[in-house]
Amino acid sequence: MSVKISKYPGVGLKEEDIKGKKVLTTVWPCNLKYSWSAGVAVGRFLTELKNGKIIGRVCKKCGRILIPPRMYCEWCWKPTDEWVYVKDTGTINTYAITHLATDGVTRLKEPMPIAVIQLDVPAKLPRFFAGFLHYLGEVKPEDVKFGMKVKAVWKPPEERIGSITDIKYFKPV
Amino acid sequence: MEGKIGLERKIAVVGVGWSGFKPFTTEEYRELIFEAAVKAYEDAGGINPRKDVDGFIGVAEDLWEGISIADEYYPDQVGAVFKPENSVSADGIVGFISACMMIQSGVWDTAVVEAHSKISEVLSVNDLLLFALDPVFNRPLWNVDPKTKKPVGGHPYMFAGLEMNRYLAETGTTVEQCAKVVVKNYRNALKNPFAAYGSNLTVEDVICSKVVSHPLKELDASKFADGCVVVVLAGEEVAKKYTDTPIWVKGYGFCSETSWLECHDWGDSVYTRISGEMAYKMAGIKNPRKEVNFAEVDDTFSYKELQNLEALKIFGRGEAGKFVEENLTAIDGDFPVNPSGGSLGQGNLFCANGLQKILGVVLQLRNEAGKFQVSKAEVGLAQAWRGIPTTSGAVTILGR
Amino acid sequence: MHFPIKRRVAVVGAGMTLYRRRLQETTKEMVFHAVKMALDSAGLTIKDVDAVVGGSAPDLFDGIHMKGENVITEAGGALKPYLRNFTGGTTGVSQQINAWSIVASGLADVCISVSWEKMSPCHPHPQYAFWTIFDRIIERPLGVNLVWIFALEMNRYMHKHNIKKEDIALVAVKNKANALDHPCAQLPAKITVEDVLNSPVMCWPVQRLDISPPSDGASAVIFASEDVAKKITDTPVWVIGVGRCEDTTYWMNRDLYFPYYAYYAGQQAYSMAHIYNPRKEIDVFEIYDPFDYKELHHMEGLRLCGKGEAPKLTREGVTQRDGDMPVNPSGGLMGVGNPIAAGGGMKVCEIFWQLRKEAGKRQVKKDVTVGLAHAWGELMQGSSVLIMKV
Amino acid sequence: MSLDKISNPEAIKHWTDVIPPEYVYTVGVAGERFFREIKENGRIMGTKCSKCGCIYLPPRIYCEKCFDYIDEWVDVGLKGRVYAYTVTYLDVDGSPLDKPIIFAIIKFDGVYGGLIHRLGEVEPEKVCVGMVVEAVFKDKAERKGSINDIKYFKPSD
Repeated sequence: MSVKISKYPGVGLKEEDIKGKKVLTTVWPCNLKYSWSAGVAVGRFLTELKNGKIIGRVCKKCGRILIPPRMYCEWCWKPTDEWVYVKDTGTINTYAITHLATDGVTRLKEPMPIAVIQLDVPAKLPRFFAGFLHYLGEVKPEDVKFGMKVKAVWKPPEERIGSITDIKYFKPV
Repeated sequence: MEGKIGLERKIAVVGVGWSGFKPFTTEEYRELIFEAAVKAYEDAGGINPRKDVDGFIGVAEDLWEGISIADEYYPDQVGAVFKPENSVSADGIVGFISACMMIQSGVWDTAVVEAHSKISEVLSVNDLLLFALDPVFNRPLWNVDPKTKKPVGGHPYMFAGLEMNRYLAETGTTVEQCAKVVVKNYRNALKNPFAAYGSNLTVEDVICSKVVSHPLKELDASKFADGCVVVVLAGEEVAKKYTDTPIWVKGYGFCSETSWLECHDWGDSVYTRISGEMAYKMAGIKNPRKEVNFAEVDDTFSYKELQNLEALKIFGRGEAGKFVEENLTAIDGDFPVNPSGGSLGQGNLFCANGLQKILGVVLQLRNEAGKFQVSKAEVGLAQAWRGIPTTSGAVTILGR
Repeated sequence: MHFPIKRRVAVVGAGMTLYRRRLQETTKEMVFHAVKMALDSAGLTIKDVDAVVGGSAPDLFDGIHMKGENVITEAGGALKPYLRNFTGGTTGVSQQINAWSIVASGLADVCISVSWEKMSPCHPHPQYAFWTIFDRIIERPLGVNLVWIFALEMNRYMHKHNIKKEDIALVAVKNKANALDHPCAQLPAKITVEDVLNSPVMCWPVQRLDISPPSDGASAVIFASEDVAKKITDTPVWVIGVGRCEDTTYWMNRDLYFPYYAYYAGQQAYSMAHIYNPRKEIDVFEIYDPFDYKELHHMEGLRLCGKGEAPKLTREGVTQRDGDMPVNPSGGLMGVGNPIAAGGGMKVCEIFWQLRKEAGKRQVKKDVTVGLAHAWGELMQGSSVLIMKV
Repeated sequence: MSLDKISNPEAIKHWTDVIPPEYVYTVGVAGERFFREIKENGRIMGTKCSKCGCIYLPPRIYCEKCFDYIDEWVDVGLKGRVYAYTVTYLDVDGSPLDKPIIFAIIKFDGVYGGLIHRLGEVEPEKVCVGMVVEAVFKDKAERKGSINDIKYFKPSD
């Protein structure tokens, strides 16, 4: 706001004005379909998830293991060098307890713990580690702790489709 | 803008790299970008982006990727982590110009521009084109089937049909002349090893192809391709460090016409005319037909090539069709247009079309175009349009 | 960054609409309101304008593909060079870098930079659009929600420095109270720390009053070259530093407790502005605060205090409007509203008004000559910084 | 470039998904009046700039040339001329339409802008640029305050 300006434009509306059709509206249910290439790195990652394994890529220059895998090391800016399987265990780097569903309005019946899992992989650069976001299970939300050791719980092989959700959740060990 | 445009600081293209240009690629798009970036950096004398590049410009449009905030997925594969970086949602040439302006304002010496297309991933391109329309006055002309959630009510290429109809009516250009553009560009593509759609067609093939939206036929519209182009730019003082064959940016311009399709000049390419005037002025070009040797102009639809050539004042209004018929715009003609095959021959790369044009011009100016090399390549022009239903375009003029 | 910058660039006008959960105006009309006000405040007409930069975040809010093309005429860009900058949440400030470079390079003398966001068309809730910012294959199938990643970051930050929620809530209390004096504010309120701690949990540790609201709104500023600026105003506000930086896409591979992206963006801007001690040399700050902890997080990243020390400064009242280092005197996104790109744009407007001493009831107590606007966004990975001086 | 590439066709993986939000757009301040006039009075109204006299259709709350607010409303009539037209044979998904749709841009005398709409009651071969056409409205009871309250434009004298 500037003292030189006395009036600011805009007509605020309430949800009832739109739902109750007090103002005219147009609607468009967008339903855009995509089929994204998983590519070399993530394609292999998904294949291995289906096999019940977690795979990463190694950059020999900085020594990091990149998970989720990618074909280039952003830090050294060179192609990564080889594939490596890692254990499906790790620690909780950070966590949160969600009460909200994906759409941002629906509230979950049961709050669900989620966490960034730092996989048990030697860290070569400070502040970088290998891991990903996933659910936590078989643990009460209030019992989740930083640094807690966790292990992946996999879906039975016949239910796996090559997706991040082939891991049901991580549970404390 | 009297007297305001000045390229005080000379800028050179010192490296170009590309990947894809195929109807379908198996890599993830970031892997595709990495591949193009490796080539571009090698082309620029083997620079290391982590050390030698001051800034990066990304070009992306969210829904062509299926990602909101496409910029998030930009830094890693070009080497931009923790480096100055910016993104524009515009044509590749506008991204190129943004980088030029950053260099000319003095903050960067070396810049990288990247644009890509992974259009094969978008299963509902036409729905998306409708999604770009004004939601109040234009889009409701289409209905959405409540069950399938699919819009119905006419192919969105009808906007190209309208434009073509008006252009033909205003200039007296014929559909045969438009078809000739298609024939020429597909043939040029046969000479271009990285063109996706090289083909030997006849004018009859084009005219007898299926009508999409009269007067627009199926073959008048370019087909899609995946691909990525990365360009490395450098200020004069550093350019020579990287390459012996710097290609100088002589002028640039970009322009948008209107956000109201109802007010758009459907017969003329006004945005191209204004961007062209801007670029010519900056480059000190008075007679483009004589002072520019060849051009890569937008040809996502056949008539666009003619319309754009006229807007760029390379040919008089209504004359482009005639000159194309006389083979003046062939590779060995007096004024080659789209010797690379253009978007028709190489495939429509959407946001990356502009950089694809720049790539074509740079290869010619360096005499590296092989079989599609034009005989005289001192000054070349690249122009691009953002596609239906937009009214934005950009031009850049490059020279040896 | 070696070449001397030749042309000085000033901000000469600013304008904004009301920020509301739902505005009746279409995107086009909103943008016109903001641009018109900015032009009027600068005493310029559309004929004086050489180029236009638009800035707006995801197309899925407005519900228009290539939405930059949807406001060309309204932004004043008809038949002119026009481009849309888009870097997610940082757009509101990163677009100013584009606009600045258009003038600094000599291409234009006057450039409009307008940011807008109309989030209300997206149903069932604008939050839903945020699902699409996540990795298409590795994250989206988990049903990710935007609040998740902030909760994860906030928790890590709190854990690392042993910070209490009570301290973080003070930011929400301060900003919402500051917004009481902002005529455009969407959620100004007098609240207490208890109100924040008792508000519904969204994703622990984030509660409702920790979050800024989704909004509709637009804001605009005008950039001018030195010649023009000196002609039309006695108090041009000079742009003296710009910076922008992005960290890796893989946020789940980084320790989230410290915002290195803000650190590097800040460093770029400080070095351009020849600022060595930002805490002492900059007088007023508008720091991106979509969540209350983010203000603290970014204060540390921008080197205004040591790691983990920001809560202490807040508790001591240093960041209040009458404090030694006022942060978000406007009310920030927490109070004024968060129409993503326009949220950043509002921060630039506020610094402009503060430096011109036009902020009325919101004017900070200390004398101000240098101000900083900061925006942050994307997958918790990018920052842009703009430093201005009167 | 990494040397690891996909060489086995069976290793090509795709992830198919949709972007699902739905959208409800307000028609805006100018749109509100415009569509209510169509719905209730069957009139097509534009706005006029009192400074330069330019009449805008679709109506706006501002004049783009003077860059100022405008609020004078004028009836532009129901008759206009075809400025450009096209006959569309395919549907959005590329399948053939049962009956081709004729789209046209219709310009009104003395008005800047116009309307994009369908043409009806005419064979595609008979349409030409410059042809005079007239708006055909839906029955009043069926009108909802949308551009579709105009069914189509038909040839007129």
